[in-house]
Amino acid sequence: MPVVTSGKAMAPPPAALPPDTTAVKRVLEAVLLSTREPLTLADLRRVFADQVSAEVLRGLLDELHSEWRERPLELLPVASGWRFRTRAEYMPYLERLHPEKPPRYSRAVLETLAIIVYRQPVTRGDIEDIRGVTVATQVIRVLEERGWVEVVGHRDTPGRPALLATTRKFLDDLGLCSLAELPALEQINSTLDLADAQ
Amino acid sequence: MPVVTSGKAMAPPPAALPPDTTAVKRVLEAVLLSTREPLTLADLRRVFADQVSAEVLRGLLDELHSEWRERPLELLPVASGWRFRTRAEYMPYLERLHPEKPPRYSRAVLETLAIIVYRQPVTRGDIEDIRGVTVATQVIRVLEERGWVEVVGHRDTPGRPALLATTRKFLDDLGLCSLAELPALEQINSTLDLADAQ
Amino acid sequence: MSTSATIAAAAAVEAPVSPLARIYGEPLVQMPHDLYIPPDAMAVMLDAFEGPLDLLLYLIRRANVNVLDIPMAPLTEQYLVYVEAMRSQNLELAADYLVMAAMLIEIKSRMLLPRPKAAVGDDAEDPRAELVRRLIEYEQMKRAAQALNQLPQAERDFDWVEVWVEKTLLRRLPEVTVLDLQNAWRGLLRQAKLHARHLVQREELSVREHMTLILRRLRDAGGFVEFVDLFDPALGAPVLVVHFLALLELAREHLLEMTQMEAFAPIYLRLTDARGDFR
Repeated sequence: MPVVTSGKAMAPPPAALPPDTTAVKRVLEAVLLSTREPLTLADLRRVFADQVSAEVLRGLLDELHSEWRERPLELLPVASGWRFRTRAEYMPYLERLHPEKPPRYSRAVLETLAIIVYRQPVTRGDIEDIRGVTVATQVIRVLEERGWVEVVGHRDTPGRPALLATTRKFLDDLGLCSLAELPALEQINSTLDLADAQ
Repeated sequence: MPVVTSGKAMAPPPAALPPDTTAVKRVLEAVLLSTREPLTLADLRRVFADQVSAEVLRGLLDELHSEWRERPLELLPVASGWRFRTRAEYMPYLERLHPEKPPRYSRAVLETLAIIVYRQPVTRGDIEDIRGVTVATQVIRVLEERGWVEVVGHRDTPGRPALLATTRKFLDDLGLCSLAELPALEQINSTLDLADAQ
Repeated sequence: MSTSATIAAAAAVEAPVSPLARIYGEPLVQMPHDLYIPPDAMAVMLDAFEGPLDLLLYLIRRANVNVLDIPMAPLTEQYLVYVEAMRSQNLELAADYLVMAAMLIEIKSRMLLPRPKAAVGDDAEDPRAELVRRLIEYEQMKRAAQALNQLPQAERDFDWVEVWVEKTLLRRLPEVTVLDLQNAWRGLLRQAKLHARHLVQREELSVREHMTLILRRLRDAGGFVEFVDLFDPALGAPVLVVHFLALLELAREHLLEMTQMEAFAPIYLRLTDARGDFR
């Protein structure tokens, strides 16, 4: 097994652009597969000691994305960078290894989240106005603990209520680059037809 | 983007042995790539609801090992199971993302090295005379293993002690063409005198 | 009111006979059968609605009415039936439901009053406007929540990938700089007061380097090397001189042996320790 032994071998790899892009792609794969955090283009440039341009890297990331198309992982750009994830169809197998059930949220949590997502920044009072019910502290806490929602400030009204907004992790966890990628709000038909009720 | 619609679509895969082994291999990849801990054959059988025998799995793991031969990760059996790991040659790139402080040599090693550099060729006895303390075998071995110091002969005195000198690699690793590029000792001496005079 | 007929039909409210109960002063003639909930199912039903707006939306949907033209009387009646049913089950009724009940009754009352005439060209404010706005906004958020829930979600629908990195594969070796060596040497001098005994010159370091070069050359040759072969005239006079000095120094330290059979014969050199060398 080739063990990298000396400081020399540890020294930055050749400063020039590695001759073939395949080598660069292999390095990108190695780095992206072994890092849990999403990696930004700036991170990836650092991997190559800034010797590979962001444009080249972006092109290679797109190529990698295609190369992995038939494989069980997919390489995606999310809000905080590029990251590999398992494809949804493999989740049932993965779940057999992890007996802990993944979080499934109640309607209260989901509706609260939706309001924060589409109306941010909002106070708890705003959420209660829209939902027409008191919002339990627990509901907000669930979202904060997941790292999806955070306090981004306080409204300058009596009581200085906290303003809630979604985090980058929320976008990452939903595989999104920005809020603009979220489904648009539906135009509610003033006549609600029966089919909806089913 | 294909949207996974709900927990519903996630229904458990068919309990029977998936018809083609390629599908099984893809599942193995998905599971092994997304789990940091090694997975035992028992774990992997559980992934397939015990519908795939350990023998078949072992064969497929060997195939996967070969398929990944040219790739930046390697699939390895370790004591507690199978797991993917990043190949050693990619470590320097990964390192750039999370640089760590390099370790330091002890004073004993640095002084011994300095003596070999400036007084070469020297025997261990010479080094001990200068330092005034016994030189541990370990100290010399560290420098020899690093490839910085080697035996270039033996002094013709009782015991024929080995003569130590620095190597070409030492010069390379310090970015020097020749020892003459090192600051002259007289300079060091004079700065020392100056410093002592303060 | 034709719109109220729509909802009344949908809700299958029969013609009044005698009130079953009075709810908030409204006579309840018969439990609307699509709204009747067996008592033991009430707890489940309570959980099924996320609040008064959700319940109202449910009622409006069932009746398939235009949200912009809500028939307030039957809607209020049905809502109150539901709320009263919840209360009769001794369930802790959220204040939010009661607040909404009050709002519905208020709107219904205002609907009965003649609308104040607004300025020409202005639409009179419909008492239902605020309720409609809230219903539409809530409905929008409710659907957005469903849509969000359909997006693939980390840990539920996929896992992030993180392959094992074996840190020990990367043997970090200490780095040494020229400065480190100087400092080490300085420390030695200070400690042993060596600078009196070892007055070393820059040239001497070159000599020492050449001593090492010659030793290594002889070692690698493994036997005799001819004197002239040790010199490369191309390197210039200063190097040749240093090289020669190194040779003399090695001879003085008995590290090498020089032999010459007769005057002007070739001079041969070998390591002293190469005598009888079995290596």
